[in-house]
Amino acid sequence: MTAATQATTSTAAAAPPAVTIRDLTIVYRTPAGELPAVSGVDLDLPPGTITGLVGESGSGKSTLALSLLGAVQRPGRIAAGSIHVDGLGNLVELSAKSLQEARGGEIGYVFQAAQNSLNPLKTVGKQLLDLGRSHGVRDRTALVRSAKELLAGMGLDAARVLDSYQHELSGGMRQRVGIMFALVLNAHVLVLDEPTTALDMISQANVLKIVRAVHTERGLTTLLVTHDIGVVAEVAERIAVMYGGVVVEQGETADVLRAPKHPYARALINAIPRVSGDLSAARPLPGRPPTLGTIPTRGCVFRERCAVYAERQLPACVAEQPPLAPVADGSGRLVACHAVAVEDQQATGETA
Amino acid sequence: MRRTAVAATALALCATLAATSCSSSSSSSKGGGTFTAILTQIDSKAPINPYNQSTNSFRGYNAMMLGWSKNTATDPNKFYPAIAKSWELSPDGTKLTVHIQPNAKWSDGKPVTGDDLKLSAAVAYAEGGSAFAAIPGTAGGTVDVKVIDDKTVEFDQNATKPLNTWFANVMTMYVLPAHVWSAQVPSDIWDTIHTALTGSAADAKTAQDTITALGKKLIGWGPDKDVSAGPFTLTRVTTSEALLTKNKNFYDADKIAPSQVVIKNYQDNSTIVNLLLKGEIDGSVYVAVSQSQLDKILAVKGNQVVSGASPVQASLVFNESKKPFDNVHVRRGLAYLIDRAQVTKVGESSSGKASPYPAGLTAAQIQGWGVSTSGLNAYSVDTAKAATEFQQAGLKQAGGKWTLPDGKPFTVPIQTTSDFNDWTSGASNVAAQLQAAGVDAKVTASSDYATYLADLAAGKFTVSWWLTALGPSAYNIYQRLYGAANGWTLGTGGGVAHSAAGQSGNWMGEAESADVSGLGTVNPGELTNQLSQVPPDQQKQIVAKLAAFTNDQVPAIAMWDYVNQNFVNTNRFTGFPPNDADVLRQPQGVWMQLGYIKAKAK
Amino acid sequence: MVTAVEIPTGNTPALTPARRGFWRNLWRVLRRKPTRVAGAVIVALFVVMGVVGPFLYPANLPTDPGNAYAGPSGSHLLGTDFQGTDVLALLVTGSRYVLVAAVIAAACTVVVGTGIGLYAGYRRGGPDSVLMRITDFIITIPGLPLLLVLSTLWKYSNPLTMGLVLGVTGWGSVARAVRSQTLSLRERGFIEAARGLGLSTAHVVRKELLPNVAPYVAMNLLISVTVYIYLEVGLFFLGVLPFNENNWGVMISQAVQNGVTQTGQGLAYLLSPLVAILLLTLGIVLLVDAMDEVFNPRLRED
Amino acid sequence: MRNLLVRLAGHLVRALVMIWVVATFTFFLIRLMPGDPVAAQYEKLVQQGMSPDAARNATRLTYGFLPTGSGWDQYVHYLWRLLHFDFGRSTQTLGVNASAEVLTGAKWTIGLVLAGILISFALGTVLGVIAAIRRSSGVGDALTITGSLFHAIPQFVMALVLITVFTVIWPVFPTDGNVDILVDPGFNGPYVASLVSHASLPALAYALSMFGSYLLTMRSSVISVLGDDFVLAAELRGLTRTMRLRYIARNALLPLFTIFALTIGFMFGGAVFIEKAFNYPGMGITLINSIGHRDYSTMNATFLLITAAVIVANIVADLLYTAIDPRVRRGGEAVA
Repeated sequence: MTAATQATTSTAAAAPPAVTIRDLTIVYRTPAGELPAVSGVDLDLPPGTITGLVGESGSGKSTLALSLLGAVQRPGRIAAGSIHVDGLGNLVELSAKSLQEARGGEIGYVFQAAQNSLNPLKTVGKQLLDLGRSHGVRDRTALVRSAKELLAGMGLDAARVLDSYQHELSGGMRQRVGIMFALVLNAHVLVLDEPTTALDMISQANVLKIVRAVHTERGLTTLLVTHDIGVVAEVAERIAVMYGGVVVEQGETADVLRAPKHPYARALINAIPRVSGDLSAARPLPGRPPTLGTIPTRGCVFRERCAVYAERQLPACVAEQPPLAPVADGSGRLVACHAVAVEDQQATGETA
Repeated sequence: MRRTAVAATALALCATLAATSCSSSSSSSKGGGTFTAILTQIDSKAPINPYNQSTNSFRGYNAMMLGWSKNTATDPNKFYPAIAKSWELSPDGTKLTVHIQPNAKWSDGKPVTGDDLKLSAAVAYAEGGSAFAAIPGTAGGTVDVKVIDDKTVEFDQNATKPLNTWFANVMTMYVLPAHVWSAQVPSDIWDTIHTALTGSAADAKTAQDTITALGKKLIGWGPDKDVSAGPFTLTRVTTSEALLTKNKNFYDADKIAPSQVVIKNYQDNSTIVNLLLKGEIDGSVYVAVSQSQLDKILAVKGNQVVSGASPVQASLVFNESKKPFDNVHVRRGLAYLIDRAQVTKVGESSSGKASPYPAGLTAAQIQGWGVSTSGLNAYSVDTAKAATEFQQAGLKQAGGKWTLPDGKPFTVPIQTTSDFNDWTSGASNVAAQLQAAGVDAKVTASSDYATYLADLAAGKFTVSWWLTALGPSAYNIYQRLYGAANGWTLGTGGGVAHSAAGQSGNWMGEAESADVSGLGTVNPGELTNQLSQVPPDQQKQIVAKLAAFTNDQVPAIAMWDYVNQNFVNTNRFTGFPPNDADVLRQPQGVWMQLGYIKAKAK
Repeated sequence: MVTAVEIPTGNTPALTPARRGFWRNLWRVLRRKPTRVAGAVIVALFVVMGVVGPFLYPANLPTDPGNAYAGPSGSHLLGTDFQGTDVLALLVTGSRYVLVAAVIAAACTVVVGTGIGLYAGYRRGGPDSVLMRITDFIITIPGLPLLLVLSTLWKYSNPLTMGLVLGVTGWGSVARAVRSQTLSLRERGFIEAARGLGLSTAHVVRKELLPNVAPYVAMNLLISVTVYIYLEVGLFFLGVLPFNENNWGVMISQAVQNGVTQTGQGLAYLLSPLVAILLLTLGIVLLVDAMDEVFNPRLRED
Repeated sequence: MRNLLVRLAGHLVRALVMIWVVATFTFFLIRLMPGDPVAAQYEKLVQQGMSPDAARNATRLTYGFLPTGSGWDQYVHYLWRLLHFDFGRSTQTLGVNASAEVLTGAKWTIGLVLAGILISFALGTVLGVIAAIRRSSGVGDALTITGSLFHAIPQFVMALVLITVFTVIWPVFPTDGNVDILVDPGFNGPYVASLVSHASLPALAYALSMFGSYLLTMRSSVISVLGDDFVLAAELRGLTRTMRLRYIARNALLPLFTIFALTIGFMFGGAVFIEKAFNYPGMGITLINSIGHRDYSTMNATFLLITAAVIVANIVADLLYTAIDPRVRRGGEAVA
């Protein structure tokens, strides 16, 4: 298993934009008051990289992905923070009109449950034209041509696909159509939400290959949201692990996968049975992932399932959520864990 | 009112369509002479054929008879002239000579002739005119029709079995245009009729079958375009209205004021009442309304009631095959308990009058036949007398409740039908009154009239409503109580035979005869049958006897006499007949022919 | 090669929330809006009226023959009818027939419809197609005209027969809906899974299928009650039903036939049963609204 | 296209079987009815003042139009005639074809029902969309409750209310019938205006009693479509609001076709109430009259026609559904 991560910055296209998320908090209105789904998240998508965002369902990763398009669905709303995209500015402050233009324009989104992302009553071609009309594209022939190029590039019979309805396409084909829709208007930021879920192995591999290819060709900044660490390992240069609405660890994919620091990241990665390894070595994570209502409001969000806490019972874990801080090894990795911070201090203390 | 309503809603459309066409049509209908009437049934699918019960041939308007019956209580043979200007009946009553109106013309300009009458008689044989039965030896049947000249026709009755009703039955024959109908009737029809009446048994049978088949074919037929000898011709008909236009060729056209007549369908009581409340009806047939409706209707400008006696009475009849209702004391006791005035007030307040005596006759008939009321019991409410009667029947009173001799509760189910509101309301009032008097009465209703009649015929009732005193002829009146429904059927020899309760259509189940003090043993069925055969003075005696018998035996408790209540409106027309005029029992088309109804001076 | 690993997800289908704590849920949802509480109270009042009402007037109804078509007054709170009977008394005593017949009809519809739908959907194949053809027949044959004919055949002497006849003609759509729901549960593997575990048919039907169609059935029961009240009263209004006891339909029919709509006299007599029916409907509609939210969280407000 | 034809053929076979079943059922049911058409006619005539003799004569011919022979013979004969579209002769309008009797009424009923459906469909779907989109606001609540209430108000009550308001209190509409007899028939302004003004109230009664169910169905359908992924996908692709609403509306309308067919059946059945209340001479009135007169042929014909209308409505709805939904129209075979 290799992480193919040549971060080749495309020279042909304009420089890929950087995306900077700062202190982002997204809350949902519930009968029990407003509850945070994402709280105080800082995340950088360096230009031209593929960043993998992993976590269990309910970790807030999909909400975070939607916020990149300014499309958090009601009853949720962005309560605080900023999302800065080069060339667009702070998304949180954009007008509805500019947001609508940015979606599908500068920022492409490939949908989670890919199989249902198309209007079942219209052909792909018709929906393409709708897309063009919504974005004020004058030159329809050019639009269709670039769509066909994209589709052909992904190994599809472009003319036939454009004349098809959703139910006539297989899962893998639909996902490629989804990618076409995300990129046909020359988006530079691509958000992929669970792009491979519910696909068979071969389709998964194909889709990932395509993702990597278009990312490179078109010079994109890509965020790949998934619960599947294997997928991240395959395509992403960077990885961010989310739990309970906060990013708990962030860094180079290879580093994190080799030596996860945060107890949750560790548990997550240990839960993967290795192809070559011993099955019994794979240990599932105990307990249930938190939901909106059960995220601890004070202290570390992971505390209740944390093996380290269970062992060491640090008072800080109960008192406050640890900040996402650089670890001492200088790898640029960020981890949000009191225990790690203590170890680091001890380590620096020892070396000092 | 209604015209303005239509115009108001039409306004918006007119503005966009053509203003001229709108105004022209409303002026055409104004004209001054549209008379709006109500008839019981209009059916746009029906043929213009007076013999069909759903017909677009309306008596007195575009359907004419030889004469118009005055429907007098005692003499059914009194007629006003119609197509027949005059007539002579031979002293033995078997030969009738009819003289056609000299000016009578069909609406297409052809004169009405003797041939028209002859063909009309032939159609009557096929379709079932009362005096025209193609069966040999029928009592009161016509045996021949002779055209004496263009305007004179002679009718002959079966001289061996003459009936006093024959004359009236011939006079009520519909007159049809021969030049329209003859294509539908075989040219040898009269040969067939004669064969049917006088031929050998086998030939007669064949001839009768031919005539029956012809009748079946003719009944659904009618000309496409109306040809009428009456004051109006049919212009068009919708499912709820018919439009008739004045026939300029009518022999008395001068008397006819309206230039057109709109006849509304009496489909539904509330619709009619609505129209009356809007003052849109110039002349109605009998309409049943509640007292509050009546008050409202009469408050509308121009609305008036013209009323006369009607030979119809609503009675509660007993199923005497059920115990204890076979006991005359029970029936009398119940009669003493019911306040008929109150029942009438609840059931038929405006167009009913409480019957003064339960005697099978309406108040008007009692008067008309000269029945002495001194001998009649009015059965005024009297709980003491009721108790005496009940006790005589062996009923017992316990805790205010009457029970049967064996101690079981004495229950009186009163059968009614949801179809008739007056009966239903009346029945619930009777039940309430009886309950108050300690008799366990309740109302049960059949879903519709057809079911009701079937329930009655099957004896599935105890006490039920029944129309009695249906005149005008005396035979008809008592035939309702002592006819087939009570077991008396006409035998072959002209006499009657009585069959037991539950057999041969006997659902009232009365005994064949009863002893009545002062009258002796009376067989009411036989007496009734005699009424059709004897001359008027003898009829009077029989009627008196039957009235006394009925009053004593109480096979039915008469609740109310219907009042023939015609609503008229004097805003557009005047000159309506006075109250109690005999013409009230004919449609308004006949009123006009007889010189009533004049356009109001503007 | 990518090794697909599913993080254990707590993704449960939104199918089963009704199974636990239905009453608690209902109460919670009811409390959310005062209108819903009002609905429940209205329905409860009518139930009490139907049960207790007739006992309040054991003997003859108070009647005042000289005072027909009276308006509301101290002595007659809702006025009097065409023969001076107290309308309130008529209304109260007449409630039982209407309510009992409608409830029986609704129960009949729901029981027959659910039974047939479940069985057809569960068994599939031959029994399914036979039952569905019968269902089609029931749905296709025009209900009201059928009732019109039946009304001449039957003696609707008591609410039981009335209810049964109404119910027998109306179960078609419930059966069809329950069947398709059963089929879709099948598709989701519910049944196969349960049978794979060696559970008996009865168990599968009772524990797996029934609870899942229960919400639909329960709401249908309530809605059917209103539908049948109307049908019943409508038949009386048309005047095609024979009647043996006083009920709301007879009141309306008599009021209309006595010309209340034209004269306006005795309006209270006509309006009382109409308003009673509308009020009951409103109550049921509000209650169904609440049940809808309990059963279909998707419709739940944010 | 082939798909469509196969579907149509299947429908037709099933429709024929259903019509046979209903024909058989009604044939025997109707013969179980108590009451004898002649007796009913006779008593009605007598009640109208005809003398018993005349009434007896007048009803004599009716016997000639009553079926004879054993029940089985009658049934076979009846089916044989049905094959030739011969519904027998009416005994109510003696000697006239029952089919003519029924078709005359049907023409008016169909007009009303269509008008009612169009109005209620337009009103119901538009309000349903609003109720769905505003479902968490007072407007949405009010619309939903109104829809449920109107859905629940029976047709005859609606008719009574409309009659009282618009013909008694504020008399702007005619009360009865289908057209003013005094207006010359034909395609001219006054005649059309008269038709419209007569049909307005009954059509409104249909519409008001029907739009509730369209509203409620549309509302839940829209809510369900709003939760569909493609709606969010469309938003995330930056489709304009109008475009998205169009997507939603078209998808949400699909389930309405099913209830559309049911509605038509319901309306034909309910014609009895509305036509009776407005005295509008449609099939409902024909049916009531034929039952009252025990006019077996007409009753049978009416039943069959209503059934056929329901079946045809179902077929049309299904075909429309097929035409609109590509998943049905173009089968499920994938491209590659």
